Amino acid sequence: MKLVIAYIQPHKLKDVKQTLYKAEVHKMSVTNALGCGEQAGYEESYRGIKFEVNLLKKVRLEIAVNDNFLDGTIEAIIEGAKTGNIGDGKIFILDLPECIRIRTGEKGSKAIG
Amino acid sequence: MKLVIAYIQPHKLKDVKQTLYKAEVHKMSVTNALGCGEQAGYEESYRGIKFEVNLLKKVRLEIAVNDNFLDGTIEAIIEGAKTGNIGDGKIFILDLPECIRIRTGEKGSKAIG
Amino acid sequence: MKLVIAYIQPHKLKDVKQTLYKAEVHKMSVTNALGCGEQAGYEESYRGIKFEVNLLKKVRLEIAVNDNFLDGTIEAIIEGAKTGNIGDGKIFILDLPECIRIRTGEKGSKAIG
Amino acid sequence: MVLRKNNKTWLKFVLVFTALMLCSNIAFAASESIDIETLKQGLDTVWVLIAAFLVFFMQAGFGMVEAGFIRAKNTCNILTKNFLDFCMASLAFFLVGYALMFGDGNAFCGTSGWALAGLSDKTISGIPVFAFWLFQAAFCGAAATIVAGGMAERMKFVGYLIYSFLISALIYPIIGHWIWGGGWLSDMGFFDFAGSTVVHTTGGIAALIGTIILRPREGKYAPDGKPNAIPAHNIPLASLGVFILWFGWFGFNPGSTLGVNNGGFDIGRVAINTNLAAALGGIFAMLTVWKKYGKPDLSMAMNGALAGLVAITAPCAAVEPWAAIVIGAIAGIVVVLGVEFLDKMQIDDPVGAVPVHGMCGIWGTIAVGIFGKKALGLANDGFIYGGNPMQIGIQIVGSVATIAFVLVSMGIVFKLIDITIGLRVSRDEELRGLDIGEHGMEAYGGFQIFSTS
Amino acid sequence: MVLRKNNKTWLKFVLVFTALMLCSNIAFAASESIDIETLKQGLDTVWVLIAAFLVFFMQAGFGMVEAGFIRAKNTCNILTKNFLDFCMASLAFFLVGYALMFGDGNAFCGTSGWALAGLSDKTISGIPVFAFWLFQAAFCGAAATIVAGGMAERMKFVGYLIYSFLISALIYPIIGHWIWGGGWLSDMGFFDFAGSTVVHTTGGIAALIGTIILRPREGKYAPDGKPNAIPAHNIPLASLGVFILWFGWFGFNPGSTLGVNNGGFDIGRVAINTNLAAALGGIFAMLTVWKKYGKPDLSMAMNGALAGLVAITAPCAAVEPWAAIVIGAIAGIVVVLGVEFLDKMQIDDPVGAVPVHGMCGIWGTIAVGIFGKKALGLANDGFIYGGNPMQIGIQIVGSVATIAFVLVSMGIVFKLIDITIGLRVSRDEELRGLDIGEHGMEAYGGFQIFSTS
Amino acid sequence: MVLRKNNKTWLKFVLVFTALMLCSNIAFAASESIDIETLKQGLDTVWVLIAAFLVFFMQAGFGMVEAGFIRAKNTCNILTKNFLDFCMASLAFFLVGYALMFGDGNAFCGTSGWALAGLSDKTISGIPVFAFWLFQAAFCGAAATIVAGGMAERMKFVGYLIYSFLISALIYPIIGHWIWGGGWLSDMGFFDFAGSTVVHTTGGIAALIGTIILRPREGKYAPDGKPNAIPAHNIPLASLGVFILWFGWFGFNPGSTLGVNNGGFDIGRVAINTNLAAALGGIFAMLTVWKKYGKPDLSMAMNGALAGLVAITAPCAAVEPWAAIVIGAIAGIVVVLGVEFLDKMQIDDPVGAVPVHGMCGIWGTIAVGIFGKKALGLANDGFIYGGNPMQIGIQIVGSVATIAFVLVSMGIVFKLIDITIGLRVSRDEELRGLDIGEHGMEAYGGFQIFSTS
Ligand SMILES: Nc1ncnc2c1ncn2[C@@H]1O[C@H](COP(=O)(O)OP(=O)(O)O)[C@@H](O)[C@H]1O
Ligand SMILES: Nc1ncnc2c1ncn2[C@@H]1O[C@H](COP(=O)(O)OP(=O)(O)O)[C@@H](O)[C@H]1O
Ligand SMILES: Nc1ncnc2c1ncn2[C@@H]1O[C@H](COP(=O)(O)OP(=O)(O)O)[C@@H](O)[C@H]1O
Repeated sequence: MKLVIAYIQPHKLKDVKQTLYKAEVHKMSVTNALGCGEQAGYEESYRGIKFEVNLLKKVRLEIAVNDNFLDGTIEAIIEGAKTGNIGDGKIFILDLPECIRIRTGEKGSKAIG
Repeated sequence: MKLVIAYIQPHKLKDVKQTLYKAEVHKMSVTNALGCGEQAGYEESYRGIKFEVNLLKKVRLEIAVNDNFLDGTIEAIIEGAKTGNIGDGKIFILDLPECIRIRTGEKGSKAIG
Repeated sequence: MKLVIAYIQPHKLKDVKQTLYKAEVHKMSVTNALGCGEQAGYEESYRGIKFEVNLLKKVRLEIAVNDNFLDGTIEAIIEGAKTGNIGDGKIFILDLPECIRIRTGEKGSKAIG
Repeated sequence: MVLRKNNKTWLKFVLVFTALMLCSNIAFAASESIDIETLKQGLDTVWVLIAAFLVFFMQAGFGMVEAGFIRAKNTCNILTKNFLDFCMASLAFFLVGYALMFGDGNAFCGTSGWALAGLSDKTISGIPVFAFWLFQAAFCGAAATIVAGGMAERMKFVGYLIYSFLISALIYPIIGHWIWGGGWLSDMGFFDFAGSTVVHTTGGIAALIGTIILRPREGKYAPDGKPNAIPAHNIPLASLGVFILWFGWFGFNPGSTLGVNNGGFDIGRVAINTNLAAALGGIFAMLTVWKKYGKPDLSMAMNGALAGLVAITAPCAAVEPWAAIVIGAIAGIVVVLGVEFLDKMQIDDPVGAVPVHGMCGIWGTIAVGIFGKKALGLANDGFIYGGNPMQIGIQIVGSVATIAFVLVSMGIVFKLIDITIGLRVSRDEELRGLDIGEHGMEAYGGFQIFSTS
Repeated sequence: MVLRKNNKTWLKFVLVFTALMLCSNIAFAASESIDIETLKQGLDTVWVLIAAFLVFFMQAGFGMVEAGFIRAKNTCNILTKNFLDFCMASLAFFLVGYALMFGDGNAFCGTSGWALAGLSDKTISGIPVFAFWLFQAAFCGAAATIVAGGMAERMKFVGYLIYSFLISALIYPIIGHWIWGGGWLSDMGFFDFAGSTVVHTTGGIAALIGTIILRPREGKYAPDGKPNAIPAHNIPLASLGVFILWFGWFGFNPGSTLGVNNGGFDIGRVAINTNLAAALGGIFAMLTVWKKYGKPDLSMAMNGALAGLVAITAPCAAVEPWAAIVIGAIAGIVVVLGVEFLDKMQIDDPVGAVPVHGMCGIWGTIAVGIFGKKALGLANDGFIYGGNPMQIGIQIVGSVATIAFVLVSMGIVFKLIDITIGLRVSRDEELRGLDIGEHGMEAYGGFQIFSTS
Repeated sequence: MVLRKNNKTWLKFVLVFTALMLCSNIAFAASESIDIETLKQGLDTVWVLIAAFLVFFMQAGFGMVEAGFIRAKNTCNILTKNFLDFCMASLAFFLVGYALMFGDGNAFCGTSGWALAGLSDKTISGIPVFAFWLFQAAFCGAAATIVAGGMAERMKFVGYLIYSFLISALIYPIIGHWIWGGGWLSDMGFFDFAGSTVVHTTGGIAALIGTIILRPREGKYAPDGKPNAIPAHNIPLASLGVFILWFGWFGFNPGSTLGVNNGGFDIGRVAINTNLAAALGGIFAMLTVWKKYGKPDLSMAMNGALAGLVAITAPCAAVEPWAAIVIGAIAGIVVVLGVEFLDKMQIDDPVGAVPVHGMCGIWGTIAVGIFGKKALGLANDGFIYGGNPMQIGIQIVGSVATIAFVLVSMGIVFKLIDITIGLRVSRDEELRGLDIGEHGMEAYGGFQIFSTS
């Protein structure tokens, strides 16, 4: 099993959810994040003081998948999130040794989906 | 060492904290998350437009534990979070090769607790 | 590749960002978190009821780095975040088997930075 | 300068009259009286209407205080209740309430003037009925909305709509008739200048019986009875609400003079007393909570100011400023002890509606009997002026009668709603928040909010 | 007691006059008239100014409603627009607008009184020009700001500044002249007591043409035309805004009497009608949305109250309270259907400016012809009193003329802005939010907010 | 129609008098004078009280602006300060302040009327003392609360309570006595119609000395002196606050006529000038910040409107509208440069209290000497009318005297507080936020808020 972590542009969340559904990935967790990457920040100014904002708003997806779903999941995220512009985001993949469904106590592969 | 990630119902946080304390797990990190799982979403309607909300409010726990604490931690989470209903949540367990306490620079097992 | 997760005091974020820049680590993701650690909580009281707050505000950093950057990153975090007081925070290090840049599809080490 | 019509009329009159004078030597100096009379009435009407606008604006204050003091997940719900209860009150008080309250009738209730039909154009105090109605309707709305806060975070919306129609159409007007509409309490010499009893005791006691029937919020009391804190989600909103209420109270109390008589002396007295009681309520609630719990809790200080305002509402026209200071200060203490007492009794009143409006409404009503002055319009001098307990007695009778009537009538209303359509939402809905369950929307779209409590 | 100067003058007068009397036996009873006249004017001025303050305060209401109903990321932008359009309106209406609207001129516009120069001290209604100006300037600001909501979340700030100067300097005043400044519509017997047409139809139709030219927000309509919900980010703010607007409307409508005549009877009527229409608008919008979509949506109920207020604005002085109830209730239904209709037409109006101000402004204008009474100042009795369609006809002419003029003139203004400096921000700026792009700041520093929609 | 008591009195009088007339042929036409006199007084009182309510409401405006402009973690603290300073001011100004300010005494301060005891019922301007007190107490509260903003996010709560009692009881009233209470400055011909000096310079300079003594917030200035931005946490709240302040200023300035004389002409002038100066202040601050920093910063535009309001407060009754435009526009520029200047001096004033109230208070005071007109009540014509610098000189004397007195007296007060109980919270408490440290509660329970700055 793998744990996929993806950072995407916030307004792309809707698209990514749709491509994931098409890839039959229905479970995921979403959090708000601020990200610093290749994408240039922007300048704000408040009461006469300018300052660089380089922590940009991102959305963080966390998706646990069985190994056979991994490629589909990655492709779906890329399909939904990619525009070709800097700031599109990044995907990290971790090994996931164990997964447990709280309600039933089921473990492993069958607990994921 | 392991890193335990658990998604639970927000209103169960208090209970889970209590069962964790009983299992002598006192350290944890909590974030807000939105989750999409087996639990059905609900419909909202705004100004005459209905829409499905399927990202439900969840709480994400992140707990680093030494291996001998792992089982106790998992049991405690399940005890605190389980109601038997869909939406109770899920636990993911990752390997945690290293852990450092910033204040002292201590590493490994003794830095965790 | 490694995934570094660090919990630090919120007001130390600025310093840590600076020390990371000095260590040539420019990419990171930041989220808000509540943490329960060695640091004592504090008491709030609302309308005549006192209650202990032991989930303190923390900032969570997530930084994916190539192995040769790992030590520099950790040192930078410690340099920026350490005050010697309880509550300074903790660093967790996970293995990161894969990393993908959404924009280009690049994978592995060259996708990280 | 352009002459307006009525002036022209008057001009004609003067000419005719001057001619008459030349003949008869009778100086009919009253010639202008009609004009002054009308002008006076105009000023009275403007005054009462502006006061009515301010009292209306209190609705916003109630909404912001109630919303600010509860959790984010129930915010739309309380705001919808607060918004619609004023709408319902407007309708109910137009169709039925005004007639029951101010129509000619018996000692118990009025029986004429349904939908304002068949009333004379002016009220007894001399202002147009339409203007007077607006002032009174705003009062009625205030009484209705007090309950929303006490029963917040768990009461069904439909039930609330029904409740709010009934209290505005029937219960509030009947009590109002007793005290302000020529009913039995006013005959007795009961004095409630601007509504410590009529509005606040009514609303506060209705909230009390309602919240008892409804039972506490999920998680408010631990199995061993220890109360848990359920912190406010938006203190700035609540703070704004308190200022709006205080501001509106300058319409509530001073406006209850129903006119500008005596060169504004009465209004001035009411206004200064209102302000001093509020200020002292705030200070003493803060000091009390600081002493008892170690920190100056803003939510309590704000409740204290409201408590002072509620308490001074009955006596404001009949006491000296120093007495307003005392009345407000005591109200500030009462409200803190009241919140504590309710928690001990496991009566869950999220915003403090019962201590503020109920308890301090009673306190203010009785304070009339202690600090009031005959020279300022009371039937008897208050207790401290010569030790006559007569007025205290009368005030207690009025307060007790109101409490009893509200407990019984509202108890029946809430029980009936409970039995028929249900008073309380399901546990699941309560946990997720009434905004989603009852209204299918959220108050703060996009904001990340912990809904862990 | 200290005697004020004018009283002393009067005293002298009385002494002289009494002496005269003793000689000639001529009682010159008019001696005091000047005093009463001045007092009356003082009361009128105070009334109109207080009303002006209330109408000014509506600006805050508009700001909070508009800000509350959109997404957090565009909040600074709408608030800046709302804030500066009032500033611009103050300047433009001082320099140019007032002269066009109330200056002597022809049937189309006024042509004198630029920067208030060369006007007589008092207006026709007898109050000082400076006071009258403030009242009218606040109205002008209201008309201007309506548009901000309809074009929210995508319109450039510079373009908005230019627009707001032009509507306040030229377009609003010209329509105002037709109806209130002695222009061709007022000559026809067109009746718009407080501005359903002058203010609200103007603002609403300007918002309509603006939002059509601007096209919908990114993501509002799916490629297949299905609308997506873009939920409000701060319902308490919007709710507060609605209360402020309702409160301010008590200046808007009752203040349009421009004085305290007839002992305040007119004002009382206007006030009760205003309140009843608002309440019924709220109730019926809620019922309609509840029936159609299954939930009582607060945002719609609030729009409903505003709809009722807009609709009663024209007829408020000329109808009975029961008619106000009917007019408000219908407005509540109209606004819900209107929102639905616009979504069907893919016209993206984030806050409902067009249904509320445009559609219900028209409805209110026509309602005059249906429910108005000749005895209350109308040229003809309304349709239901004897079936005479005359007044309806006149009202339709006025409404259509206004709509046509606004569509054409504002269409040109927006198109010109579009061609020259651009009306709409870039897609990227829209996605990130106008607060950052246009103002380089955020509305809620530190708050974690999802900007996923 | 029911006759009210005073009318009956009058009726009797008329009958007697008519009888007299028939005998003696002496028309005593003054018979009605008392009535008009009383009515006039009633109108004056109502006007001043409504103005007082509006000025009171400014307290909410100050609270929202100050809270909105700082960080979320210190919100409860500033709101508690803002709330309690008005409560303290009410008490202090009742017990001591009013006597010092308006009691009979010497050129430096009043020495009679403690707790309003022993005063005649009416003030010199003819309205009841109680009403006049409320108006003045609201002013006193405004002066006190200005300081909260300048010293925000680091000043201890206990110290603030003490400060607010002292300024309301002693310092503000003494300056008030000099200028409004018959003291030495008013004897000199110093003109401050509604308080640019009395209220705003006092508050602004107190904030200046306070914030200097307190030193900047943790992290505000980098070691090299470069200022860091500490962005506002709730711009909608601040925006609402500005509107409330502007609204309340219509009580502040026009209400300072203390009566409705001259048919309302004076009030009208004050009102239009107030509005124009605010609008132009907003526009010019926006333009200035736009030009200097590239973006139209709403927080500065809002400060600009307040700056315009502060500046017009002294001259509003004595200048023409065009001058109000100039005064407001300059204030808008001054405030932006002032904010910049303070940052250069490393004086950390989180909300701009010093530039807005201090600098523009001074500017407005001097503007009287430039643009004022003798015909409108000034001792001398302003500089532009004939080049006489006399009034400018007098204005400068008054401004400098006030500044000096405040610097010294408030400097002592703050230093004493600092030495005894401490003026500033600990660094840890500041980092975590004063809400938790001082009040043990949070402003936005449940919301996820970054507290990284
Ligand atoms: N090495 C990293 N560690 C942690 N987060 C990262 C890393 N690189 C990128 N991110 C996250 O991904 C987001 C997008 O990165 P960005 O550099 O803009 O993408 P790209 O270079 O592919 O266009 C960043 O804002 C950040 O949140
Ligand atoms: N495969 C997954 N990947 C990431 N998060 C998941 C996954 N499955 C479940 N979750 C998280 O756990 C929460 C609870 O899941 P749910 O399906 O409701 O639990 P259950 O099926 O055990 O009743 C979800 O809302 C989501 O946040
Ligand atoms: N075992 C753990 N699991 C998860 N998070 C932890 C753990 N230990 C510490 N943390 C996080 O780190 C933060 C700082 O911990 P703390 O105990 O205060 O540090 P220290 O002991 O080094 O002074 C905590 O608030 C929590 O968010």
